[in-house]
Amino acid sequence: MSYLQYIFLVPLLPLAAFVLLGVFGRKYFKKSSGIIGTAALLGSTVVSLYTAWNYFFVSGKVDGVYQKFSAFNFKWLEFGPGISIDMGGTVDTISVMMLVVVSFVSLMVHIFSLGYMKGEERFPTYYAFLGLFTFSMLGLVLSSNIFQIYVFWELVGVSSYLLIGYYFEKPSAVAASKKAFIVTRFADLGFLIGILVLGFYSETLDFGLLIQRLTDPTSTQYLAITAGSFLGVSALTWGLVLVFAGGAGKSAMFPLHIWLPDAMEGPTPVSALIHAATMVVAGVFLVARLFPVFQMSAAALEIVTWIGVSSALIAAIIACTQNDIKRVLAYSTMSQIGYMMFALGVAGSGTADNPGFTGSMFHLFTHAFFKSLLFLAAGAVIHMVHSNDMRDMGGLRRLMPVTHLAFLVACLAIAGIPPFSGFFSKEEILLAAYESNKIVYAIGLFTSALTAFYMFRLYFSIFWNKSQRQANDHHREAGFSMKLPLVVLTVCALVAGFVPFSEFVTADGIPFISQLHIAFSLPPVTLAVVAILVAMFMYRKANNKPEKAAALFGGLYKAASRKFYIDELYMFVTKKVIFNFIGGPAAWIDKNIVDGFMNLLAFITAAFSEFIKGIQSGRVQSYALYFFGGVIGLAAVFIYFWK
Amino acid sequence: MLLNFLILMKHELAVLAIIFILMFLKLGKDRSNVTVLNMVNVLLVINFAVGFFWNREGMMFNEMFRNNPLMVLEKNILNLGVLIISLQSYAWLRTHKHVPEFYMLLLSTLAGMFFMISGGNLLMFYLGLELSTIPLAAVANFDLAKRQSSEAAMKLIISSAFSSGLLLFGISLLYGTTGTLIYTELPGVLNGGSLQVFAFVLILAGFAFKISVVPFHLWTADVYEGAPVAVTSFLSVISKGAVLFVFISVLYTVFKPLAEAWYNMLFILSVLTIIIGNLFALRQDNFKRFLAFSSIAQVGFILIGITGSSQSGSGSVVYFVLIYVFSNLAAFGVVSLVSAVTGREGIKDYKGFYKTNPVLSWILTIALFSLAGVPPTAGFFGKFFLLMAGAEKGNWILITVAALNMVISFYYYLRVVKAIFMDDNTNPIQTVSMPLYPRLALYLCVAGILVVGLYSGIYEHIYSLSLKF
Amino acid sequence: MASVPLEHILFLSTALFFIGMYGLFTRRNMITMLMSLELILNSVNINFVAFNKYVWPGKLDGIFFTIFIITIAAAEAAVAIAIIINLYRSHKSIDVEDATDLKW
Amino acid sequence: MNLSLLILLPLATGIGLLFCRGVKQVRSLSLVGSVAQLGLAFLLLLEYWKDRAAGNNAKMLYENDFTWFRPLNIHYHVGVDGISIAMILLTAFVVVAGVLVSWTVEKLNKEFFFLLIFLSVGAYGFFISLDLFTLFFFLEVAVIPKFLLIGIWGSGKKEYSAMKLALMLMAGSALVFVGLAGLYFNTGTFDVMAISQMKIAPAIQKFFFPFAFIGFGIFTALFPFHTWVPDGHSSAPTAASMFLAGISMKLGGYGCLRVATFLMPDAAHTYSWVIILLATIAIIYGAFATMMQKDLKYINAYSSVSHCGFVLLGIGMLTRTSINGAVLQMVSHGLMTALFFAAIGMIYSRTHTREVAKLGGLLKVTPFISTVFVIAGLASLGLPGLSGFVAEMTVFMGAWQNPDNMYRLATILACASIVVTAVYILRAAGKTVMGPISENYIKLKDASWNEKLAAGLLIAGILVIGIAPFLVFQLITPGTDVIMQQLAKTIIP
Amino acid sequence: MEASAIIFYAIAAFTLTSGLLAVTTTKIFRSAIWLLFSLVGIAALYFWMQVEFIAAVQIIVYVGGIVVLIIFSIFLTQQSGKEMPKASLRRIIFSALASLFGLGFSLNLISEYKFSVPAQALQVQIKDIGRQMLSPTEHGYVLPFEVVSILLLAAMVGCIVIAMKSPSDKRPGETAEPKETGVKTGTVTVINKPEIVKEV
Repeated sequence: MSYLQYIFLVPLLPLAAFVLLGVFGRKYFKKSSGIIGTAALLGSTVVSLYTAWNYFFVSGKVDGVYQKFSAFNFKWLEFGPGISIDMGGTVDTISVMMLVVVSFVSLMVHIFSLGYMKGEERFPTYYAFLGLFTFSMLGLVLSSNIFQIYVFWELVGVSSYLLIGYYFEKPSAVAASKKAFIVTRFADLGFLIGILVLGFYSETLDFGLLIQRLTDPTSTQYLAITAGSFLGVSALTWGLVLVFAGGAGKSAMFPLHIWLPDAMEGPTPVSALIHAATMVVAGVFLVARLFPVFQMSAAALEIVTWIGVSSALIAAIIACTQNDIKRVLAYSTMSQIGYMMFALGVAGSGTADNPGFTGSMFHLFTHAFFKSLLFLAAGAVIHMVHSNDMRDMGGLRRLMPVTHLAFLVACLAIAGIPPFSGFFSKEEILLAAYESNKIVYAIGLFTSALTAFYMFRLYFSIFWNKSQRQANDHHREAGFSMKLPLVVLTVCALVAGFVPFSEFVTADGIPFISQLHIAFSLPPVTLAVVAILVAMFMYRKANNKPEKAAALFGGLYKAASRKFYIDELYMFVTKKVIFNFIGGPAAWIDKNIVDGFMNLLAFITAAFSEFIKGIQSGRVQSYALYFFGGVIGLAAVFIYFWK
Repeated sequence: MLLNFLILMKHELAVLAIIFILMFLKLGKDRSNVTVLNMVNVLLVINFAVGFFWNREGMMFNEMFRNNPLMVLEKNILNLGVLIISLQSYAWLRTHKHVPEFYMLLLSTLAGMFFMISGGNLLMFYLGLELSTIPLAAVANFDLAKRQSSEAAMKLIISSAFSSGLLLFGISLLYGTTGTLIYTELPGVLNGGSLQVFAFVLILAGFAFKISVVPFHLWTADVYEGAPVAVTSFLSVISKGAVLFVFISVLYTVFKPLAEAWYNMLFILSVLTIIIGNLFALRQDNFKRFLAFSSIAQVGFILIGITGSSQSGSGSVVYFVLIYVFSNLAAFGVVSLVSAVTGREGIKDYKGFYKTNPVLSWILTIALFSLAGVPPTAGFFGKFFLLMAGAEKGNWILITVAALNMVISFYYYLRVVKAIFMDDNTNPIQTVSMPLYPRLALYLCVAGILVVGLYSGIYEHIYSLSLKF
Repeated sequence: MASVPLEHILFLSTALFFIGMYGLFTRRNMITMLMSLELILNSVNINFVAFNKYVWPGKLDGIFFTIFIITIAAAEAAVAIAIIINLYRSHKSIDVEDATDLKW
Repeated sequence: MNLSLLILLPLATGIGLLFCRGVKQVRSLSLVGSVAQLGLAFLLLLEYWKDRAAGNNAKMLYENDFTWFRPLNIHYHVGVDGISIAMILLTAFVVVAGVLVSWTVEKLNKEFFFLLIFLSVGAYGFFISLDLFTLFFFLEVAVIPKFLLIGIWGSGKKEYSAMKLALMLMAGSALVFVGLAGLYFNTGTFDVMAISQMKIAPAIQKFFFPFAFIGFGIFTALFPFHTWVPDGHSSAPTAASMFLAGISMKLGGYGCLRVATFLMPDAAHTYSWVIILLATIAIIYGAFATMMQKDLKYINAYSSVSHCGFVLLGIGMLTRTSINGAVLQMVSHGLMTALFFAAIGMIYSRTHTREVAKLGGLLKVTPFISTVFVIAGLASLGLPGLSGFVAEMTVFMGAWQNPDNMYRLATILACASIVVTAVYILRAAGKTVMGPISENYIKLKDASWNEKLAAGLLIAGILVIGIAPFLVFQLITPGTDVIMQQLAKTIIP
Repeated sequence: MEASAIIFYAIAAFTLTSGLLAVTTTKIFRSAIWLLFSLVGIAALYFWMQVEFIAAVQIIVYVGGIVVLIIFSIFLTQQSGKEMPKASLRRIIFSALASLFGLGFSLNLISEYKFSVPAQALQVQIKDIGRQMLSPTEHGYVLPFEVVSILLLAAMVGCIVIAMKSPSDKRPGETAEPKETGVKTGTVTVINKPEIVKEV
């Protein structure tokens, strides 16, 4: 496998960039750091594309089935016989697909940032962090070991923390970064325990072995893990659910999603890379990675499904009410990931040839392109208007045609209008849902309509709505370095849908041909179109219809615009409950009771010595008295009692 | 006969010789203090040196006088202590009116101790005890102008007379019940009858008084505080050590039949002593008084050692006394120097001492650490061996109590260290210049503190000697 | 002698002993305390003589012990009185209650 | 190689210091001395690897044994296995870093450096000694310098803290003494290896184990006896806090392992649930207590309580992996907490405050120091690639291997603490180095060469462990296996 | 026999009562006199026990030496007539209790103990007392004798140094007596001073 030996370069080049720029950047590469980072990324993109080509078209398929190869693998930390953390590179369909997506989008973002971040004081640091993130993300997708994935999982989290907090002087940015890290950390706790459970029962941490053992109903490990149960739920389900909790945290699924909107405090390209295309789909990737095991536990899949679908719906509803364009995009991201999740969920519980898995991966693929495109475009807009609020925008279509076009394409893609990429992937997902669970299907359908609505609400209020603005020196569309990625991604968003995805990525590696049924895809598309028209009707020109609509929905609108008060709930729990009812008491007890006890001992000793000082009265006669008392006492004791 | 006599009683005769030299010195034309002091110190050095040569075992005056290597060692230790004290009290005696008398009295007490150590007979023991007490009472009064000095002397003489009264009562009862006073005969005739136990308790009280065991300790602090520093250090180290030596041998040989009884008595007394000593030492401000109580606590530890089996017990006790000579005298040396020059004896006065007197501070600190039993000073080894000896009986309550009390004792020793190094003071003690003799003495002490512990030969030597009494 | 059992002599001495002790405890005048001490020592002497005479007539240990005790008592008394006089110089009193500067 | 060099070299350095004239000589000599220690430690490491590679499977290497006090059968017996070498390396690192950090100490600097070096004598001696007496000896040697260091050069209520620390540690060693005496009188020797060969009746073990374990536990902040940690650390001068948290808390952990657990395996099995209970309490409660602290040093001190809880947890779980983890955690915590204290010290020496609320935005003016601070923070919240992660994960894995459900629960609670850790570390970092900067810090200077060197050294250590943990593992595992054999041959299954 | 018993009890009663009075009377001089009587009574007891030598020593040393010494010191330190300060009632009660308890305790023990009284009592000649006193051989007491003489020497020196009025303080009326006491001690010691010189 000649091409496999180069794969290690893919993560290592960004790492090298990180080390170089992190250590020497601010001294030597003040200006050139951007180029360095981009070059490194270019390298790893080329390698990953080369890998993908080789894998998918040359040598990946052995008698009709895509194999799983191990590019490299060494023991990093051996706990005991069989139980060890390995650092390995798995090459299979999803990992190669992710390699391409991650490196490509990251490259785009690198290029975009050249213009976007120009003149920043901590320019080298920025690129160093980007490099770190890309390295960790690539390592994550290559992981061959459940603990390895956890390692990179944490690294991804911390690099996202660093990048969100990039504008460290903005308290809001600091708070957001903290929130993002802590919330995901909390989820990772579940992941860790899940790893402990699965690892303990399957007696390995290696994905291949683990999947093999836990999917073979005859293996001792499988029997053990299904036999072992806690609170009446089998250990297998526990393990999977806990692992999924980690995934849900990273992918901002419903109860753990609160960090994602705030994460928009980071630089926009970062949001494009991390919080749209790559990191947030890590949860989906994790579930996909363990998909065979998930299939062994219906309960776990149920949970995945419902978490996914509810996140999709809630996010979509909230997105309709937000005014900060990046927040709107963030919620749409959340909702799209919800799609991917429930696609996986229904895929497992559905019939054997259910396209859910493929659909999910496909959607992940396309979504990466159009969502990062959306963000970059939004970034371009923000770069120009110096505001995130759509009410400050409007009528920009003449002013920035390229951006306008790109944004439009992306909106159409996400709205699922043929022939744009989003359409195809969404079709597969809805199909999968339809086949297995009608309710989910209905919700998915509704959500897609909502999606179309809020995306075009966004589009119109940015580029139409207000009267035309005139170009002047201050308002100019961004330079080449920012246009190029837009164009490239636009093209991707256009054509990505035509990739015959099901022939490459499937749950079991066996390709199949998925064909479109016009009849089936009619309702979603019509709904989408209707939604777009409604949006156009409401937002094409400045008017008071939105207010009316808002008034129409009343409480629902208010609740949605306040994100259903989930943040407030979290705030209450952390600030009030944990700090006041756990942390406070702990500190108080430590200061007053535990430490107080030590001081009390000292005090008692001192007090007692003060109390008995009267013995030493200075009167020689009482000394003699004590003396004699001692003698008689001793004699009496030892003559009469202590015989 | 005569030669044998001379060699056997070498230590005693040497001391007596010095006494008489001093007496004739006094009767002759009066010389300046400095010459007298030089002379005396030289004599003491000779005396100390002589102690190491031509030693022989033997008995004389039908067992009223015995001598053996252990006793020689003990006497040498005492000689060393006296030498150090005399060197240290140079600064104080330079201006004193009665230097020869001071030494005559001090040395006669030393002779008394030697007789007491060598005595094989309760009569000799009693005489030695008195000889080592009465002159001390007189010397305690040698700060003739200070009222505290005479108060201390009064307390010492009265309470010691009282204690010797009890001791005598005990001896008389013992005599009445056994009919003999000779150590070697007593064990055969002791039967542990209640009257004998009573007698024993009275005798024990006599010992306990001298080594200031609670509750027979009450005179200690007052006398130590009031008496001149030289006398205080003599009391706390020399006389205590001497009585301890006798105490061990008497307990291990003479009162062997009562072993079970005295073991438990010592158990109670040691716990009491450690605790009370510590509790009182906690809140002292006068340095001498503080050292008095700390030495009481030390005695408690020594008692624990004594409760151990004969060899390791006596070995560890003798060893500890040797260490104690060095550490305590180092502390007292600094105190006496400072009080002789500045007249300040409060621990408060020592605040910021390090800024003005770094060398003295370090010496004092090392001494205190050695008293507290911190490695690598010898005190650590001493305490460790004492406790190990005590632990041989497997009395873990005792050991635990002792070990935890070391923490309390730590507190007050560190309190002084804190005052020296950490507190700052508006008028610290001015820089004290060390005359030659005190400097020698102090360096000797520090060397001792560092060597005696780490060099194991010394302990092994003592241990090997301490089988026979 | 047969008419007087040894115990009675011992009772006498013991009584004297504790009388002396009582005096030592209660007398505030140092000289009288000294007297009490003398009583104590004398009672011990009686013990020794009596024991030696009636119980252990073999040797003269008790007798000699007595002699030495007497001598030492004299010396002790002398020194004590010297100290007391010196103390009187500084304190202008020989009441023990006045000589309690050193305490606690 | 002759292990006694590890004691003699610092000793010689210390004595040399006494004869130094002037600040320059003192500094340079102590730096040279400490660097020499580091070199020696590395030499030892290399030789160890060489000999192990050569197939030397002795339990202890480079043993050196001669009688010290014959009457009590006390020997001067030294020897090392992987665990002690790891500890020695840790000590050497921290010593060099400490010397570098306290480069600018002006007040009584000769005494200061002398005490630092002297402290290291105690630590080395403790880690290499295989005789309980020498072990105890060096344990106490290491106490007093701390008292002086804190009391003289400390800040805040230094006397109180110094006294408290000295007394509690002394109480600890007093308990240890009782334990050792018990072992001695039931085996007739102080020699660790000899005792490990003997069979001590379980009843006796049960009686003396608490003494030894609690005694050493006090050193490593066992739950109810941890209160010296916050005060001591916060009042100590920077180098002293580094030593305290970096080295002397490890003395306790090492003692718990080498003396209590290794020599009294039956009792270890009996009491493991108590240990685990206390450890878990320490972890959780320490973490929550940390969350409420306002002072940077207090934050780190309390987090040390929580982190040393992991050590005890690992020991208490009594599985091979967990004990490996405990050792690893000792080393890693030693390094990272030292780094943290160094960073705090640098910040304090510039801003003259440790109040989190008063600080802010330092990243702008002092990027290096702030980065060090963040790295230390990330290390202690267990970021992969830094030492903390590896250690904690090992402990968790090992703990989870203990199939008892209660132990599982304890493990989960311990895991939960990593979230709380994240909370307080990020709060501290966010408030200190991030956020808007206040006017009066606007012209602070960034780290000087010595500070950079010190931080670099520690970070290097942390990274090595974090990136190549297998190195440390193959170092310590033989030692752990010996302990496991000991634990295996107990009466209680 | 009867007679001797009666004599004994008479002596005992006399000694005890005078001793008791010695420690209870409020006038110091009287108590000194009572002490004297009590000591004489003890001497009489010795006579009754036919140890004349001890009796003699008792009279010489105590009556002739110590009591005189005490009386002198009384004269030195205060006017003999005046009442002495009383001890606090609490102190008196406690002391009385302690002494009585102790008395009862020891009397009980002594009476319990069966002393084996041999048939014939010791007949002591002064000359063998003297011989043994200075013989270094079996039953010889020369060593204690020397020790005691050293003690006396030391005591004398000590008394002189302490009690001698130092030139610095000039208080009238105390010049002579301190020396006096010193000499007195001297007289006690003079008895056996020559022997020391002879022996050494």
